[in-house]
Amino acid sequence: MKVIVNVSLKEGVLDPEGQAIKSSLNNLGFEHCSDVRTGKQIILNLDQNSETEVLKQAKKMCEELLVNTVIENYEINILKD
Amino acid sequence: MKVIVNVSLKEGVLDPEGQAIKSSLNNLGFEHCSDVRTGKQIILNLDQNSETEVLKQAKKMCEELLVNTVIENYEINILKD
Amino acid sequence: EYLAQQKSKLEDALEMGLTKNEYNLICEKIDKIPNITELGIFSAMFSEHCSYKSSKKWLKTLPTEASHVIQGPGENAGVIDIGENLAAVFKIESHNHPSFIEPYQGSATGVGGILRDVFTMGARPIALMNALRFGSPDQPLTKHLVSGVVKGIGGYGNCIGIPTVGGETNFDKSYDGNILVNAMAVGLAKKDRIFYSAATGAGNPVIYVGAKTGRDGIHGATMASAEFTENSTEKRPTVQVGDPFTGKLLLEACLELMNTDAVLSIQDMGAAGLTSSSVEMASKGSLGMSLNLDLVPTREDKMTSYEIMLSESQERMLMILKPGSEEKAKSIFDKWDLDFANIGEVTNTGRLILTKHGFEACNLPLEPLVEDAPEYNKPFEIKAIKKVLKPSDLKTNLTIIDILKIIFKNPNIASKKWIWEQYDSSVMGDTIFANGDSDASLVKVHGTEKKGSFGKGLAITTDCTPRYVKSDPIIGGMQAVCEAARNIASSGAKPLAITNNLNFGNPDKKNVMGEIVGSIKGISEAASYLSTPIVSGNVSLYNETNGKSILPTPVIGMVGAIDEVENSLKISAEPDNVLIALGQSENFKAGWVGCSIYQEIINKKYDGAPPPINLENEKKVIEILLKLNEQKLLTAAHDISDGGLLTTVCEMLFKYNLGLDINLPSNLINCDSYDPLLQSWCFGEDQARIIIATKH
Amino acid sequence: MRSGVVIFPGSNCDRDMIVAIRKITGKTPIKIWHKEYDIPNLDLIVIPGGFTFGDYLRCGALAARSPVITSIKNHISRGGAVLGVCNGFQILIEAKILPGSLIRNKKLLFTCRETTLEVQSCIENPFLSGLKIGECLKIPVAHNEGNYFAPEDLLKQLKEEGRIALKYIKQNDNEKNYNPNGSTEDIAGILSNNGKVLGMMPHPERAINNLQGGTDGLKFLTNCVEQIIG
Repeated sequence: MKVIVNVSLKEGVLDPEGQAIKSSLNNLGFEHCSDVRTGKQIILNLDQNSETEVLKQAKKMCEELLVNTVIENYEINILKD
Repeated sequence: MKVIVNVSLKEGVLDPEGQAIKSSLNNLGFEHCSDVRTGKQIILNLDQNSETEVLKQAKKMCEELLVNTVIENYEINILKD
Repeated sequence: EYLAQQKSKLEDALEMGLTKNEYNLICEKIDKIPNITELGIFSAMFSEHCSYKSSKKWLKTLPTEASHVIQGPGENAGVIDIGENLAAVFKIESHNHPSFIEPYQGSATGVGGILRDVFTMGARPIALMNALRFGSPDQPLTKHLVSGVVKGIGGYGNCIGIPTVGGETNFDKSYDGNILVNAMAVGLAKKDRIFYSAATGAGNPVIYVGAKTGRDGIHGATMASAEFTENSTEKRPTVQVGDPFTGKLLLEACLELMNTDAVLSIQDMGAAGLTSSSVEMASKGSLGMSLNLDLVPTREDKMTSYEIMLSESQERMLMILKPGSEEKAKSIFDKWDLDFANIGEVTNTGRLILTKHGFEACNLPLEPLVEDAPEYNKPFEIKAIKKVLKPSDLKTNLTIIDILKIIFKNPNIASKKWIWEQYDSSVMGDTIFANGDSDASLVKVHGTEKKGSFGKGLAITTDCTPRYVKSDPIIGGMQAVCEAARNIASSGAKPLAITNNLNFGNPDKKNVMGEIVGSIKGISEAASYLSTPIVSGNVSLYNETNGKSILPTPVIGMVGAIDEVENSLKISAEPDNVLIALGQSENFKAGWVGCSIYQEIINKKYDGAPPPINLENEKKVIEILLKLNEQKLLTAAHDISDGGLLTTVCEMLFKYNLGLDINLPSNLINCDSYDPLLQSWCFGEDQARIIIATKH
Repeated sequence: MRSGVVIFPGSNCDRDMIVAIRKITGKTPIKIWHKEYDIPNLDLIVIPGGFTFGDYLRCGALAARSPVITSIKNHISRGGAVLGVCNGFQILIEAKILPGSLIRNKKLLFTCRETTLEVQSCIENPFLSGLKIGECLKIPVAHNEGNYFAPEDLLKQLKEEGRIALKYIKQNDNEKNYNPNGSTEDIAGILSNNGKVLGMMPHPERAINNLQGGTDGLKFLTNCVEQIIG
């Protein structure tokens, strides 16, 4: 089963990459772009089929490794193919 | 209007980061994790309200700056809040 | 796999970059029609990158011997003796085409590849340099390529923990469609622990180590010398992806294994991956090799024998081990979390036999793959501008100060700090000079510290003046060697040996082939005279877009040695120093303005003959400098090159904000600032001159 | 002094730190492989710089899950001292031994250059106590993610508890970019609550002789050794 974890910076945490992308987009003529935030996407293949079990596992992985909970939020969504 | 751009490595392109995360997860006891792929998520605030216009702009931004089309794919989805 | 083992046709050969004659030669030499996999192996081995078919005839004329040379061209890297049972191992290689398509990965894999060429010889890499050439700076594409290449070099070098200590970055519109990324690595090994790639002993196990094989970079070798057309981007995704982390593990695992007696021979899987490594190892040992491709660790499924043999996945090595030592070797690679697979054995059949799914995917004699690669003698015409420009030919209303300001705004001379500050130049703790402290980068030889001295040092530089080579290939070739030797000497070290990266356009054009032949002639003459032989190198041809070739760019990478690094010389003069121009004639007549930066400022083009080379003076100025330095009489030294005497002097004064009172030659004293003769004294680019700073 | 240097896959400044410590103490620190659970009783453990696990996911994230971290935590609970330099500092943060986080340099570029550090007044600790408050040290940096970030409340706590050890400082007024990465309040290094663990981005082991950028690093490390032996 495929799980997608989206990791994004918490509000108030400086996002230098987002600011740099915003300014270069503006320089390229995209004035309508007022803000840019960057984040990570981690796509996991878990060899389990019970959705609750997969969700529990993914959550545990995020807390233990994938996310720096001091400055990052995360959301988990399971791909139903 | 908020737009989310998900950027991921093309099939077959080596993802060293994904492999390092996978082996670390396995060492932490998550044996069910058989593969990990990493990607970027870019959240754009565009001060426009016509959806087609926003989509066109976002696509142009991806081609010109946000995505390395040599080794990366991208998908654009618009957040309707 | 079924398709890969089908008989090939002429179209397949043409599609793989082989000519009709080459295809017929192959069929004749192996007296059968090769299948697709076999043809792919031939196309890689006969590519320009692996066979040097258009330049081999002339490369043979290069001097490669001297008492201090342990291993010349033909191995993964050159090896020279630097005393105290130590050897310097070094090479330069180009990743021009991949870096144009994907700048970050192209340059990163260039660094990874050149490092593997060095540590495959048993040497721990201790320094990285890079010679970069881009199109005109005002092009948006140039900005994108520069930032991508610099990030790629830093990304790989910094992560694997080897200091990037110097190099050069130049801009010229001739590189708009074809940038040049030449990476050089220098390593250190014990003189009696050098490893070579020739296979030994039939029956010995052939071991594959490192990352898994994927489909990246297939046709990298043939692409390396493929001319770019308008839609070169459709050659994607053939760009290899580098993983510096696995690179570091492979480096440590291989060096750890080479400390044991398990390794008989070893070769890096570079361009053409498993093909070039297996063929070269077997043919050098005049033996054979049989491999079972099912055992090759792959990261993508259903890979055919063709794809496995031509894949250019990075961070992989091929080794031949002493029978019985496989377990011990495997434990080292397990510790470093790397794949270790016994994929076959050495044979004495003189043939390369590959099996896949139990079928014979390839059965070729090795000899034609290496010996019968064509050696072309393409027609050439060496065109040299003979017109000698006199100072009075250049009229200007610019004063000396105006010109100086323009020179220091020239992207080829202005400070590149914004580039090299992105490189870790001090990791490993042995860097003495990096990026502009001195005319050459200088790295301490770890472990040679003695009482009262920090020990030996290796000086490294890369040099080339393409505009000179364009005007006169022979003089341009000589000048590149002489400037490199002067730069090494100006850091206090003795010039020892050369690795060269010959970057040229399309050799099928007579004038381009003339540039190749001419510059090789010049390089040979200067290298023999200064006894700095060529011990390794690389050739990159077909650097051409829409019929326009790049400036001829034969880059000279040179290594020198100094016994005590405390006696090294930087370029910055100190307060109350006296500056002396060694090699500057007493009675000044005229400065050489032809083909100079100064001429380009005045005429907006270079059209005069380049400054002549007097090899005897070049040798003398180096000897005098080193003798003065031995007697500890010097504080600093700086070689006069682009921009002439005044530019060189300014570069010596910047660091400590110093000034200089200059006493002009008597015949210039009452000239005004516009006087062409005085300006030729300031900006003329006569060769064989070094400015020294001294208190005595 | 009994000292050890931890080596992870991807560490690349381990040898530099070993050379520096041997130059000061005359004894070679032991090498600690990242998979070792039990390590001998030591006075000082150093986690050197590098790109452990390729800096993948987050700098130090994967290394912070290696077995050796447990033995380092035991060493700390026994009162042992730990110095984390550059990547070592990132690992100490990911292992939650030191608070806050290290994010990408403000200018998004790797930067390798000289910086000047100012010793701050801080709690009793075996790293800075022998140096004068306000003393300046010229020590080089070489990193991509050295931008120390502490939320408001943590910053207040660090100040109150005197745990900010080192700050980047300008040598003259017109030196604009004295701070190489844009860290909160120019922080270059912080201490744990018992003062026994110091994490710092600059590399003292790269400033140990006059031929290569000065000896302030030697002064810093020598002082650490003297304080630890006590």
